[in-house]
Amino acid sequence: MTDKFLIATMLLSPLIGFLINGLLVNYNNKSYLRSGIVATVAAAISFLAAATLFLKLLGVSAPEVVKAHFFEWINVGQFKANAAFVVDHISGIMILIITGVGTLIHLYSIGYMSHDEKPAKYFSYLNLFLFNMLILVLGDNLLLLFVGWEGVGLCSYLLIGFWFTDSEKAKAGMKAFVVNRIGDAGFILGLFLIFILFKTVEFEELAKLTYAPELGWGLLTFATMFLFIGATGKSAQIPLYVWLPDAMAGPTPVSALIHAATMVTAGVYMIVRLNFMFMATPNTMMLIATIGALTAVFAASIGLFQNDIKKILAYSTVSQLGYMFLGVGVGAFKAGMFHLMTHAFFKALMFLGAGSVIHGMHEEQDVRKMGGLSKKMPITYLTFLFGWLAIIGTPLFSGFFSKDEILWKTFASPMGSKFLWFLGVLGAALTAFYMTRLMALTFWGKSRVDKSVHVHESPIVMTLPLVILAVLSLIGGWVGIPEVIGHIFSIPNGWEHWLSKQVVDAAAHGSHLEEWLTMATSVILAGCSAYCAYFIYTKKADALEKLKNQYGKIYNIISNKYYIDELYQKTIVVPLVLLSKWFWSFVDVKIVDRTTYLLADIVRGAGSSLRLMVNGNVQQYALYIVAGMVAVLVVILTR
Amino acid sequence: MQDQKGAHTMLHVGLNHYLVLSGVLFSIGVLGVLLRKNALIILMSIELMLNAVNLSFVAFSKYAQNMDGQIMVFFVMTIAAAEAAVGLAIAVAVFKRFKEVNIAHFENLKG
Amino acid sequence: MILSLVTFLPLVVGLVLLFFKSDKFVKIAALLLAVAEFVLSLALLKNFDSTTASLQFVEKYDWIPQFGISYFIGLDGISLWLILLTTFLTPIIVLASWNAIDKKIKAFHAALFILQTAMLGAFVAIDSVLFFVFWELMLVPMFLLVGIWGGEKRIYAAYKFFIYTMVGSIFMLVAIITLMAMAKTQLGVMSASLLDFYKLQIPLQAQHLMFLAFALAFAIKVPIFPLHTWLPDAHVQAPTPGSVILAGVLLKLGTYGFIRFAIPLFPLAVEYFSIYFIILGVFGIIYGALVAMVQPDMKKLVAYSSVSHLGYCVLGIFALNTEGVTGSLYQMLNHGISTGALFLLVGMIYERTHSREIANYGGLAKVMPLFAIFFFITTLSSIAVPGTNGFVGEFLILLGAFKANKIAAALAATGMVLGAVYMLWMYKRIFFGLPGKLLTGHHELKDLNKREVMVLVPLMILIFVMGIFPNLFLDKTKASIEGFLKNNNQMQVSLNK
Amino acid sequence: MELTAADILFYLFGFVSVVSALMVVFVSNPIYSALLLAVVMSILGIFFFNLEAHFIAAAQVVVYAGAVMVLFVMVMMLFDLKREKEEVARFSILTVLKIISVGVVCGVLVGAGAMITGDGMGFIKVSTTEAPPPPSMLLKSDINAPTKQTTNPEELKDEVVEITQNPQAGVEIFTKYTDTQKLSLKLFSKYIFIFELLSVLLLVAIVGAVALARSKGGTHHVTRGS
Amino acid sequence: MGTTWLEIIINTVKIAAIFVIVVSTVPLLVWVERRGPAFMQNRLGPNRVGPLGLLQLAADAIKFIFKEEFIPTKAEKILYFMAPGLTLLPAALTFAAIPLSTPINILGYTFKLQIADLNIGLIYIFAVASLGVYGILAAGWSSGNKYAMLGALRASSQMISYEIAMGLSVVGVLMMYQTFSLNQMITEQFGYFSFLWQGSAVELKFLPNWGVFFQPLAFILFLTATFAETNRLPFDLPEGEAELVAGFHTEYGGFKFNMFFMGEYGHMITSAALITTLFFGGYALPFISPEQVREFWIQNGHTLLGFTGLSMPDIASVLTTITHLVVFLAKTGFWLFFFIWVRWTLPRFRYDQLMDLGWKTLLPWSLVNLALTTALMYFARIVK
Repeated sequence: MTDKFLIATMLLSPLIGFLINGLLVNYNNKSYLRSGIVATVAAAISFLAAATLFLKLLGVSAPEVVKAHFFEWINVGQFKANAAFVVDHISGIMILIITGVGTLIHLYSIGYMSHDEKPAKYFSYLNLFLFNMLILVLGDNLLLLFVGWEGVGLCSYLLIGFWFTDSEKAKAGMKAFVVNRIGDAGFILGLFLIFILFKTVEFEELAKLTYAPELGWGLLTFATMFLFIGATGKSAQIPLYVWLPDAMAGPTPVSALIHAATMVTAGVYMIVRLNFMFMATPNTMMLIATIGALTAVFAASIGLFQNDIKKILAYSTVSQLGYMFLGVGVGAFKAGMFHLMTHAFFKALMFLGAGSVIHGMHEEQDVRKMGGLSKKMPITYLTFLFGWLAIIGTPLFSGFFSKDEILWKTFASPMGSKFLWFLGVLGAALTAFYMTRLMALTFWGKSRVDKSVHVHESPIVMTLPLVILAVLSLIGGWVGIPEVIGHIFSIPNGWEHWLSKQVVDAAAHGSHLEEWLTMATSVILAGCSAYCAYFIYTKKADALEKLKNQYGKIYNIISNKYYIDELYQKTIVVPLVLLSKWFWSFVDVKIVDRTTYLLADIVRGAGSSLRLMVNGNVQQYALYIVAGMVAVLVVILTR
Repeated sequence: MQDQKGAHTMLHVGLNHYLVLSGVLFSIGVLGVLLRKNALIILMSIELMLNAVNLSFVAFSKYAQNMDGQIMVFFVMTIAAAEAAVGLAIAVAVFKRFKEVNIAHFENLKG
Repeated sequence: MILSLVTFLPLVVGLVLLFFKSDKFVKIAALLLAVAEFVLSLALLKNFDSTTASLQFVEKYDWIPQFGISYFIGLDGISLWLILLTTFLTPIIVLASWNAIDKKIKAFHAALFILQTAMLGAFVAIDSVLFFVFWELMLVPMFLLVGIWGGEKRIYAAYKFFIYTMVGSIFMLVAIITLMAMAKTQLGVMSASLLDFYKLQIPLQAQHLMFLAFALAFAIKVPIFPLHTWLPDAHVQAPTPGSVILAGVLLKLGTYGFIRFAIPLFPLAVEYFSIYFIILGVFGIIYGALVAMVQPDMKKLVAYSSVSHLGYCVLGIFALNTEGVTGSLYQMLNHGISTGALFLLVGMIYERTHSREIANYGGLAKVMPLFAIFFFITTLSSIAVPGTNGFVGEFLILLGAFKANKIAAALAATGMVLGAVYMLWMYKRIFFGLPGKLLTGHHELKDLNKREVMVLVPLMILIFVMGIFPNLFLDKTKASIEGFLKNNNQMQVSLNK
Repeated sequence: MELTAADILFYLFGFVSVVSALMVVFVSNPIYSALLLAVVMSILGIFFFNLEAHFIAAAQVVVYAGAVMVLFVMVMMLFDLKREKEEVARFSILTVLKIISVGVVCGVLVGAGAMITGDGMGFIKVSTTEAPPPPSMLLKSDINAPTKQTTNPEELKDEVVEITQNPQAGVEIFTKYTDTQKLSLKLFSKYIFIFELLSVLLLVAIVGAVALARSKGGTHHVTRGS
Repeated sequence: MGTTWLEIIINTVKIAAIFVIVVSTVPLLVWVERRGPAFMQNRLGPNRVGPLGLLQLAADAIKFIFKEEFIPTKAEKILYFMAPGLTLLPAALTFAAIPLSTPINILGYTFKLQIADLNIGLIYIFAVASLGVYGILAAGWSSGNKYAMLGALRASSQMISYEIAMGLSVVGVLMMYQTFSLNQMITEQFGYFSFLWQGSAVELKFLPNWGVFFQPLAFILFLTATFAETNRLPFDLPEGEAELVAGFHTEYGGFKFNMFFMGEYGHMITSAALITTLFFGGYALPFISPEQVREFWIQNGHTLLGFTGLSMPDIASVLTTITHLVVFLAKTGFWLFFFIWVRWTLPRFRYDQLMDLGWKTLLPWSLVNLALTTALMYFARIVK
């Protein structure tokens, strides 16, 4: 089984699944089963291929990189980009996550989409998404990465706007695509800058070059800056995160796959992939770190008072991504990557859990109308519990290890700073609070479910992926146990070792004591906030009311997402539309058209004024002749 | 032709005198055309202008010793005659219609 | 001999068609002959040798010897694909206008084929006067197409289009004549062929003026920002086939003219004016996109979108580097296909509902899913999503532009975003959401029939093929574009000394 | 050199012609202006005579004074035009403009006329001797008339031969012709085509005049209701 | 035009002399006019006043002078008075160009018996003749009388149309003599009838070398045209007594009427002189050229003028001039008589017949004559 064939199967099986579902399966047939199975099988095949490739890399004597060159895509002038795919240590992990979680989600969505009219279309889009994501991850040059990048954006547009009959959902889809596109525009400029500087866009060749660290605002800093703008667009960071909460309009498995596990992490992957370049531009790194931290805290604060279960999870994703960028920003690429993996597991778990809750509650998403589901949906409750424990960072769970690693690195790394660490810890606390609020409102406490709805546990096909993911979110963390703990139980930090060849982190210096201390503070803080959230939401529901009317104003601001959407609407969208209306009605019609008519009017005007001269009076004609003669004579004689 | 004689040169009739005379007659003709209201008078003024031109032609023909001048006069005459005939015919037609030959009536030809 | 055959076969066909009796027979014959023409042009492609930059299939006969005007036609990398685009689009148009055109069918097909000859002639003509003849000849059938079979204000639009282009081309004629005169003084013999013009040493001042003369004629045709107002009117009023051919090929003549005539002939002027045209190009992109956003009428929206797309082409050309020029040449082909497809689609829906107002559409995807998919693919191509042909073109242009002028490229990149905005917004308003006024009032809208699918499928395939395998097309043009640029900067260098 | 008779006559007739020309324009009764114009034309005939253009002088009198002016007088008499109320348009800005422009024209023409020196300031090519027409044009009778009185054809023959060889001989013969003969020689050699054309012109004028004048309606109000 | 004062004096004398001759012959003609037809119609005619009525003319003249100057009310004053002058002036002027006799050279100074030897003699005569129309028109119109106006119009249109016929008929003759100057024509007509036919000479001894024998057709046309030109009888419609009373000069009486008559007769004399000069050899004796006459007088001239003591050649030239003058007067006298003779024999033409004759017969025939002479001169290379 040559590498080329393996990569080809991994890549093309989702594409084939897409084609089968898209074209062959009759469009509006109801049998979700047939199209679901086709899609899941395609995903599973690509997972197996990914796994074998990963194993190829594992062995001591294994090649570092598995490469497959298909054809030369664009070769114009100095620019050369060919359709070649590479599996190395970084993309190895990524393909495992994508195909693994992807397959689970495909399995899950068979159940979820059981009573939808067009399951075939849904599954074809899902497969197309997998195909694009794989291209993004496996591309051996920036351009191919960009192709995947936009492809993924397109699929998210299709999937978000899946139920297009409702114009709100369609609008959310468009919003997602446009915001992504803004990010992509930034990305492509970054790409050009890199091409200008290094005359190549291949990762291999870029890696070989040596980069002198550029302290000021040189071209390289701009390049990395633009790339980061692309990343914010794709991974929903501060300026361009608005599309993610609206993206919840799509079906839940989509949110799970795209808006939790894979697509949003593309930005982090890109930065990790070009870590050598980002290291050379401290300014950009500092920018990334601050934005990461700010997003974490900001999103978390919004999450506090959201009532829609999926919105809460969406904001938690944004904040967790903030953490990843924080990690990457301070030079802890490996930690960022680690958090990315763990987050994929438990966030996907929670989304699917939420999905099964919604499925059970028959499309009810408002948390205030739930409660006490722990008894009615035991498996979902248990798996969700695992996710909850992982995300708030309880020790032993994956969340703890990855988040702590990032916090420690922000604290210790030269690029990090104490303030950023504090923000991180604050974010962690907030996360713990709103996640426990979520758990309390949905599973614990009195059941506020109204009579008509009779809650039922989701079928096995949905609960199985939940269980697997719960297990993964538990053991996921053990892969990269930080050295400070590991050396006690003599467990090597596999993650560090695995990535060390391709990713060079900033050297963090700090004693073991400090590490323990930071770890302790974050855990304790998270624990307290979790407890008080539990206390408020299960025992003192009424106390909440009192709190609300006391700080009414602040509550309103936060619950309305700081009116960011309205702000964007006012400052960018409306003026743009006005400008174009002005352009069209005024500039186009008035100025440009009028000038052309001006020409015609001049001619007509001249014509009519001359017409008056000819009024039949013969003597006037004679006078004109004589006057003409006089003029000529005068001209000649006075010349 | 240039007389090298004394003061009398001005008086001895040369090409200049004839040209001056023709110029004067021509201007009178133009004046007639412009000022008079009667169509016939205008036609006559035109004839006068043509004659003034003939005079200058002949004067040049003599002083330049070249017969072309006279030939031109010959042609101008025939054309003048034709023109007069047609002009008068029009005047007659206008007179029949308007009972007077004022130039104003020619405006109806404006069309 | 083959090139003249390819150029003048449509003319013969057009005239022959006039003598057929039954309309049905005319349509079938037209289709078959158009396909035959396309196959013939493929022969050109087959034995085109892509290594040399020099002209191929050259034919040169004396036409008006005393002025040195000769019937001098030839082909190189640049004009090869444009010719194939023309011959490729014509059969599609004939098929598309199967029942769109109901009156005077014979005349329509005749005009269409004569137009095709004129366009092919313009692409192959190397002699400037011959080029001018074909350039003017093109106007007449287009005028008829818009004037007779157009919409309500077709006369106005036809006139505006005609006079606009005519005024521009007058200055070009003056420039050609001065060049011929210069050829007489500098080369001894008066000649109108382009190759001789290349040898001329034109003084700086003259270069500026003549370049502007040529540029004006081509700017109107492209159209570049201030001179574009004829395009929306012409497109809105033109019948579907008319606007497809207009957008598909006629606009390309402007940019082709720049590459073939304006830039190589006056390198110094190009060097001087290139920054202005880059600004105009970028402004065109943004202006076109913005104005397209607020258009109530579908066709007008697509018309302004082509202003924006061709803004990219102009940007690419005046970047004056291999990537830019290749990109703009590629963008010309893409625009021909994607905008052509868009017009065909709009035409099809117009055939059914006779209304172009976007407002009274909505929720069409549920009723006509196949149409929705085709429309979506075309939208993707026109937004330049990777994997479609649009992306390759735009990417190369932006790359070239970036090498020439960073800020302009940055601004042009916003064009990508704006493009997505107006196309997707239109797509949403038409296809998604609740069924609009039209659907409720209308009887059940039938989805695309077999003929319409046959019209669109080749275009869709081409969109993806050109997107994924651009090298098939680009390596044919590589040598000619290198030649074009080398000649350009070599002239610049030599004249600068 | 004191005044010759010709000079005196020139000034006399010049003055008379200018005065009568002015009266032609400004006299109120058109008949008198017609007659005065006839006088002017006859005076011009005399001037032509002075300028040795005898045939043209006679033609002038015959054609202009004799025929054209008679035509005018006849037409006026037919119309029975009496004194006109106001012959010159009332005084208006236009009239002033007209007078000024005529003044300028007259000034320029007179000035130019006076300034022209003998050689016509290069405007007119003064040819020393009129170029003789081609020998073929010289009628046989011309050749034998002045030089040789012999009537036998042989001598005449060599006369013709002589002229054809060296054109100079032709020139002296030519100078002995009267101006009328020179005029006719040139007219019928160089301008023959125009001469024929003029005949066509006259024909057209005649037909035109007749057609125009014969338009219906009488010249005077018909008392009897016809 | 002589440039010295002496010549100017001689010229004025010459003009006065010839004018007197013309004016004095007019009453003689009137007398002939009244006595001749009377003799033809076998009646007496005026014979009361003076012998054979000769003094009758003086009586008429005096009568005209003393008649009352009568001016019609509606007449145009100025034009009314100018009209007779306008008719008389051209008649007198035309006579200046006619050569009466050979030039006299006395005391070393040659003295031409002709006011102006113009080399355009003939056209000059036509030119001045054409001015005659003005007089008639002015008379007719200014007298304010409808009939006078009609008469004037008829007369002028008749004169103009016949002027053309006369002009064209003369062209044949001119082509033969190849000159306009009358003197030249007369010198052409000396001796006996001879011309060159294709280079070889042809002579007919029995005929004088007169124009009439070369151009008979031209002579007839010219004769009829002159009749019409002078409004003589067959064509005297303008004053046709029966219809228009006196035609254009009905309103004129007294001396003005007399001037009209003098104008008419002056015109007649000139026409007769023209006929003799053009067709009958002018003052030359048939068969005898003036040189021979001079020789004759040199031999026996002394007997007549011996007493004056002049040198022989002077006497001879005086005598030859006188003889030629007598010959000229005889010939012109004969043609004048012919005019009067025709007046009393032929009936008057109707106006349309008059016009038809003028335009439809005279004109075409003169063109034929013109064509004929051109053909003969060119093809047969006839040289006079």
